[in-house]
Amino acid sequence: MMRFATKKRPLILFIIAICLIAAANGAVGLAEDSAAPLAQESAAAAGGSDVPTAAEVQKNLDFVWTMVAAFLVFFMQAGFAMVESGFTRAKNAVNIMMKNLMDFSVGSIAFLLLGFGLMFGTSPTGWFGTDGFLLSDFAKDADKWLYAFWMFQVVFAATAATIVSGAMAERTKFSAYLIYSAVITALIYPVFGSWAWGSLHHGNGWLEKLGFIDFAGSTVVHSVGGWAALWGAVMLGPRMGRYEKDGKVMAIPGHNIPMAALGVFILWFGWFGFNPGSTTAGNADIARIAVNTNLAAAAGAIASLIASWGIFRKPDGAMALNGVLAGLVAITSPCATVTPMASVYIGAIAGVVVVLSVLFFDRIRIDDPVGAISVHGVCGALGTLLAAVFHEEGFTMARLGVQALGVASAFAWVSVTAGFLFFLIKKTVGLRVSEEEEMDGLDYHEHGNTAYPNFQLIEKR
Amino acid sequence: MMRFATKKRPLILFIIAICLIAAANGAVGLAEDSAAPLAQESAAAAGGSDVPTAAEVQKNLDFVWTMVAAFLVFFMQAGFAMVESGFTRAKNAVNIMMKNLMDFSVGSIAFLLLGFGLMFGTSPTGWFGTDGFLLSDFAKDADKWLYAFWMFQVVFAATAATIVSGAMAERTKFSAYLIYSAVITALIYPVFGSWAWGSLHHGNGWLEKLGFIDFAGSTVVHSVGGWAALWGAVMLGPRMGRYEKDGKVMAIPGHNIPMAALGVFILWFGWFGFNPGSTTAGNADIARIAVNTNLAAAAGAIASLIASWGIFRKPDGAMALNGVLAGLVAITSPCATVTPMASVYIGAIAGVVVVLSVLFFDRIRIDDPVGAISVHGVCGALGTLLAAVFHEEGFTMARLGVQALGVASAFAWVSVTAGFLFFLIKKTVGLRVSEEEEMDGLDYHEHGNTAYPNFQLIEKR
Amino acid sequence: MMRFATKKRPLILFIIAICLIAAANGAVGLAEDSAAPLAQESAAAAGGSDVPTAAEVQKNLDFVWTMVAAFLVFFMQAGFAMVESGFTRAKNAVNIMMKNLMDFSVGSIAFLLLGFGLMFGTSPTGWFGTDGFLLSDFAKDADKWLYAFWMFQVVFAATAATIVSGAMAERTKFSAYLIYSAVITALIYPVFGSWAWGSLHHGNGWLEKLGFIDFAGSTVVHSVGGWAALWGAVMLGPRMGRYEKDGKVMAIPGHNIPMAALGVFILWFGWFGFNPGSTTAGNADIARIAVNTNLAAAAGAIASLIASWGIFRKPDGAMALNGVLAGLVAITSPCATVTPMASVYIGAIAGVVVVLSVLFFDRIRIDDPVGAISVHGVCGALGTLLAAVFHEEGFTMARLGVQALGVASAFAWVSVTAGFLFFLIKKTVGLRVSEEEEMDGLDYHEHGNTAYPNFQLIEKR
Amino acid sequence: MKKIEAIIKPFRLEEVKNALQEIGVSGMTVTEVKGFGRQKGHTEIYRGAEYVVEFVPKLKMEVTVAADTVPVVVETILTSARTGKIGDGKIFVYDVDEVVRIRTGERGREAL
Amino acid sequence: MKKIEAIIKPFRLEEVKNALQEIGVSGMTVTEVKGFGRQKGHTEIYRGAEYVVEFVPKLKMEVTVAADTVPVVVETILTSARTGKIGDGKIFVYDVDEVVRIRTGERGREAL
Amino acid sequence: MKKIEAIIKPFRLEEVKNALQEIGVSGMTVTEVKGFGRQKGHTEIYRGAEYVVEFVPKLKMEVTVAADTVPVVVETILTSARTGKIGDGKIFVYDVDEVVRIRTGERGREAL
Ligand SMILES: Nc1ncnc2c1ncn2[C@@H]1O[C@H](COP(=O)(O)OP(=O)(O)O)[C@@H](O)[C@H]1O
Ligand SMILES: Nc1ncnc2c1ncn2[C@@H]1O[C@H](COP(=O)(O)OP(=O)(O)O)[C@@H](O)[C@H]1O
Ligand SMILES: Nc1ncnc2c1ncn2[C@@H]1O[C@H](COP(=O)(O)OP(=O)(O)O)[C@@H](O)[C@H]1O
Repeated sequence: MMRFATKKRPLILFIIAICLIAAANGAVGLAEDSAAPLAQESAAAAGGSDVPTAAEVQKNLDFVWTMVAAFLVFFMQAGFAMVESGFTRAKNAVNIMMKNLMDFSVGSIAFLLLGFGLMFGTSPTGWFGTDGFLLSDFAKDADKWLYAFWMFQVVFAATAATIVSGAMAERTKFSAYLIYSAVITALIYPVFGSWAWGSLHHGNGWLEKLGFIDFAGSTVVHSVGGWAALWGAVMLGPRMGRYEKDGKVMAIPGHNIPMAALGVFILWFGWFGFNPGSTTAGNADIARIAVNTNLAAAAGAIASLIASWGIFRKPDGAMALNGVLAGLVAITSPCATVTPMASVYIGAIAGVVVVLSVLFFDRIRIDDPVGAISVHGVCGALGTLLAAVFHEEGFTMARLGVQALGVASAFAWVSVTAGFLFFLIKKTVGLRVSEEEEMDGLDYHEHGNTAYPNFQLIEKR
Repeated sequence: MMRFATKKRPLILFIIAICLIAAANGAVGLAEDSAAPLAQESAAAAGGSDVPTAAEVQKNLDFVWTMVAAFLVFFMQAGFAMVESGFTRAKNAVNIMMKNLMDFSVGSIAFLLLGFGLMFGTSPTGWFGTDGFLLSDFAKDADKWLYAFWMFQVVFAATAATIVSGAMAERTKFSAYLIYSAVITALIYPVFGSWAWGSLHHGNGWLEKLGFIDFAGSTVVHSVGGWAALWGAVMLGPRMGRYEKDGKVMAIPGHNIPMAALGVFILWFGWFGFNPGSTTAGNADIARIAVNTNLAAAAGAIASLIASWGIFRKPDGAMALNGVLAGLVAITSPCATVTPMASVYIGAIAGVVVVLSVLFFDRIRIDDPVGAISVHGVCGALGTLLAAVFHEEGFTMARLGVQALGVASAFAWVSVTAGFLFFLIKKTVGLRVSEEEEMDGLDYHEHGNTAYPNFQLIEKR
Repeated sequence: MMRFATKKRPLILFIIAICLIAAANGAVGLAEDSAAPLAQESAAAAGGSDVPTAAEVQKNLDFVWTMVAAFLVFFMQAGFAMVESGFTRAKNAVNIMMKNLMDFSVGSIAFLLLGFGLMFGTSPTGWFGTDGFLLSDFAKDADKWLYAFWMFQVVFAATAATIVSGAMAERTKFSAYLIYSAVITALIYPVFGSWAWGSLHHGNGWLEKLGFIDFAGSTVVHSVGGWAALWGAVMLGPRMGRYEKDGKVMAIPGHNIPMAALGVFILWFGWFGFNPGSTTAGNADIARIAVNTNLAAAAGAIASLIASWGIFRKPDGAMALNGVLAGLVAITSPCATVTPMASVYIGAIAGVVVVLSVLFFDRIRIDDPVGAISVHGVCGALGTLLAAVFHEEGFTMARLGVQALGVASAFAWVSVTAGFLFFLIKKTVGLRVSEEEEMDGLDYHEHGNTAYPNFQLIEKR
Repeated sequence: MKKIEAIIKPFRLEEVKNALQEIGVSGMTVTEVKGFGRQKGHTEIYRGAEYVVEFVPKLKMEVTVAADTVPVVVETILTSARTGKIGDGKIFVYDVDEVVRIRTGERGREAL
Repeated sequence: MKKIEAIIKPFRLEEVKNALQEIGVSGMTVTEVKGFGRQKGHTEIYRGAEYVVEFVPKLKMEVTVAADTVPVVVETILTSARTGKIGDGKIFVYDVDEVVRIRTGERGREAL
Repeated sequence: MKKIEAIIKPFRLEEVKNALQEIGVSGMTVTEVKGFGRQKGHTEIYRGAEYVVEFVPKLKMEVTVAADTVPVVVETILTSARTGKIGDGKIFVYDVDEVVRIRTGERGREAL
């Protein structure tokens, strides 16, 4: 305790600092919203004291629906944490929990400071937004919808970042992780997002103008995350002992499959906010989107189970879990513009593709502990293309072209920026932990913790 | 890897096949819904560009509420998976996760192909539906509500199937499981459902015409699942070492009680979608239904804790968990037609009954690892009867008679069909794994996986 | 089994008893709500058969939103259970699950019988409510909103009780726990609640009259729970081996950090019901409240990570988890009356304070296994004060004074009542288990169960 | 005094323990171990990659008995642990210099 | 050289370890084991069915020391591990032919 | 016959096992143990309080072999387990009176 004591004074100063900055900011606070009615009142209001119009009530319904959907998408963070940690080793479980907790926390602040503005601010060029940082648009428009929209967008932004952590698990420095997840949420994701979704608010991206369809983000969120994961995994290199000299691929089984399965259930649950919620309007369209989302996930699970059964002669549990996610990622783009039957096909195709993709990346020796590259990168691109193939208004070459352009531009943008980012980190703070740290596990060396102190673990590598 | 290579060609063909079928189906897709407005637009719409009427907004609210409730019910799948796996042994954990994942996936497709039509299609006879397969009603009615209703019903259908897996855990062949869970969702559950709920859509069942009350499915969902579980457990026989020759009952403790407890919390949470959601309308009635649901669950927990305390001299954790579920199952039928006080009594009675029922089935040597028969079968029937006993409009012998008839017909229908189904499977693919597989655990033999590779397990039986 | 047989007769009597009481109550049931329309009908109604007004639809929306929020808050119980059990030892995991399950169950009944009336009944004095027990207000007002309001309030009441269990974990008698959690939900929490929130229904508290701001309960729920936890921990004394004679503080690491992290994610998720839901109205205000809640949590995580990094030279996982909760608790009171920027500051301050507070209570040798006192007590008070400091209408000394008065009165009321309660229990049934029971673990001695029978545990203390 | 150490298949524990009790063995100590020998491990699949689990779960059972009772104890273990399949395990016998019961300090035969 | 093997109650580990350090024991190896003996296991209840947990958790502590120090080591363990209750455990002493330190290849006394 | 008991660093298991196979060792038994010795444990932090993990995870490997092969086996373990860092572990050699294969009842050399 004693050796701690000395270090507490700076903290007091830290708090005071926060207060001072805050004070300076106090004005902003005033300007921003000078009379938020206390909810009690507004509850009364809603109770009928003043008479709302149907349009107002619909607007309120849009708020409620969009918030509920945002909460469900937030909960996906728990799902990602469970899947990633379940698919990796016990000695890194604390580190993985911290990464999933911190990427969302750091991401929320980064999106507040920079991301949202870059993605949805007025975009003269069509290449990135230029205003609306720090939620400043409220002062301009005085429209409370801004908060609902921001809340829904921040949980999406954090998803892109968290995808990366899975592919880089068990060997990445915690500090490096914090840096790149901040950059992804502040720059890489929002800039691309502005191309495809900017017009949902004040922007107008060049890609959406061409008619690019990415309803809930197979490309904008998942491929972007997946391709960043790809370059991260490449730069890091595989985990020790994953690939032997003689070319043999050594499995490194995850430490808790039921935990991973719980994660997949949570993600499936959250996806009902991710896709139907992307209407950001409480209306009749949400139902078919939910049906499509569910059918694609189910078909994905079945298809990958069959595929793994065929290839490995056993219905591999972990592959079926990936199959669910593959179906969900693939339907994310087309979910509002295809029929339920088409959703079944899309999910089924993704379910098979993800199995082949996982095997492929293993063969080219890119080590992705959770399959993030295959699930989010590959199936995200796949779904974006299938959105054209299965479009309910029929297939057109033109539409496919635009979709392909979107897919390609996402890959290009992320490869350049993320590639450069990881390179920079590698040359500065360093990207990968030492061999000893990797062997002992990141929990001890990075956090000084142990995930399961009461359990006798099997000590091997 | 090499020996896999050869087996990948068929998969490519498989994908192409999917695409071809899909193409053939493309037309359907077109016909089905030729202009789903992109959500962005409709969001704008909701924003006020055109003025909605109050009735339209209410309809939208019904969509939102029904979808949210459906998502909560979906999440119950995670709860069932946690409870079942927590109450069984570590060596079968992967298998149980896979079963819970696949029964929902297979069930979703089976309900799309057959189940929904049989349950809610026009029913000339009153005994089963005859149209509306593959969501074809949309072409007819062009009413988007179909999707909302289908989504809500599919999560119910999957619940019935998943109940069965608990009672048959730790000794059932995975392939056999896939078959019977498909049949239950495609035939056994929907046909009975059409008797009691058909008129919610295009059908009109003979049972509901008599005034049978089963608001959210104590009988339709839970008893049906429970009785199927009963016959499954009977056909399978007990797990090795569960009952000794000398008549002694040997406990086989579940491997992770906190996991089971988490499952119960998730189920309780999901039940707030199951019961209040069954209004499929966002109105003032949902509140009392939620209150009733909560009070019955609480009373069930307390009653079973007291009961186990009295019988075993210790407040048995696992029993209290069953008590919560017993209360929830029992209130599912009467939740909309009894007072909160009555709900307390119903929950309390169910809480005691489930304890006695678990002991009873152990005595007659029917091995039910998670207590599914007692919780869903017995308490489902109990709740359906208590719906008459505690009806807020007062008790009438007539009403009790109808309820009893419903309970009996459920038991009869399921006993015949499920009994026959399991018999058939037993004679063909086989229902039970070999002694060796059961001893080593299903995870290794069925899936070639291990649930907890980093943990030192206690190897005994 | 045989020795059980004898003990089952009383249970049959028990059930009959329940039925008789119920019968006696049957009339009540009738009176209470003599014609709850079956939901099917009302669904039809909502479908448009009669035309609702916009005001009616808004009211329905308020029902839907308030119920959804209540369900999310309920789910927090699972979060508390995971955090508490993850932060404690494997040998007490069943006991902790049971406590978290039973405090909600017992609490629900206690709040029905007593709590709600004391908190929201007509309060002539302004010090406690005097009617509305057993949901009797419905007979008076015939307003179904009562049920929605009650449902939302009961999940809050249970939260206060469950907070206590964390600080008293691993050494409290199960029977003692049941008693005090009932008393807290029936008396201690509701009486204070009536001072600050009574006017939300029929009451009018002296504190709210003075303009006390506690939007969602930093003080009413969290501080009350936290201060009760403080006195509980003081009366119990530390766990064996926690503090050595020579003054050294011995860590007793929690047995499952990923489980604790999952719990924190669930709590964060549930808090979106806790804060935005406290509008109990589906309107535009919920969005900014959600944004504020999220930003405070994120800032709390970052700040406590930095703080622990600074003090311990390592980013301590468990501390970051506490930081999230600290931010959430602190923003609970001001969430509707501060700007998003202010929420960042509030969360950041709480994140640092919680770290210092945990160290402080360790230094004065008050053993709080999960940090409940620091998170809920200290940060609850902190947030209530910061609500004045960062109020969007600007800081006024008067407002700070009222807030301080509220904080102080909460501390005073709880110290007196909870102190007395624990003293009484200690002198009667006893508060703490024997040394032997503590050493072997409460699971075996209190429940005769084991949480992880298939895992080789590390047996030490 | 002699220590008899038997490596057995986990699921035989009950049988062996009961058999030993019947011949009056007062106590024993059991450890979870992993074995490597003629009985080969098995191959598992994880996300497309195979891996061999070479070590087989076994139990090590240690019983210290008076020298003269060794033959009967060994015989008992042989019959109760045997399944006839590869991997049934081994019995090792070691010499023990001294035994002390911690509770009483008794030594030798009395300590067992 | 001799190996002293003590079966003790898990919660005595700290005391015994410290006591041995004080008399200059340089190293030891500890294993989680299950014991069976006079101290009977206990009965648990699970969903209405009882089951007996016959094996009691114990720790096995192995210390190899020079022959001449055996008496003092045994004495130290006796006093530090004893609670006086049934189940305190046993101490077994075995002869050790040879000891080698892997790092250095040193043998005998030097290796300890 | 002799029993060779080696306490090694967990991550050396593969190497040692393979090395032993190459010189024809037919079987072995491995146990998860905790070691205490020159290699000190480490300090962890948990919610602001530090605690020392004094015991280091090790593996105990037991191989029973014919007496004449002891030197080569020991040599093999020494070279394959050595990292040169403190904590590499120890090798202990004990005398074995008798070995029996449970499956066949074979004794002595045949039983190995
Ligand atoms: N030389 C040995 N030294 C120590 N333990 C051994 C030895 N040989 C075999 N064992 C143990 O005995 C177990 C069974 O031996 P194995 O050769 O697999 O079958 P069997 O007992 O039928 O010969 C092994 O798993 C291992 O734990
Ligand atoms: N004959 C034996 N051989 C090996 N271990 C034994 C033997 N007898 C007892 N033990 C070990 O010693 C422990 C304590 O012995 P027990 O008879 O229960 O109490 P006590 O040590 O007081 O006699 C047992 O749990 C078991 O692990
Ligand atoms: N006297 C001993 N008796 C039994 N085991 C020992 C003894 N000394 C050391 N060990 C075991 O050997 C391991 C390594 O010994 P240590 O002194 O840490 O390093 P080194 O092997 O380099 O001397 C210890 O962790 C412990 O398990």
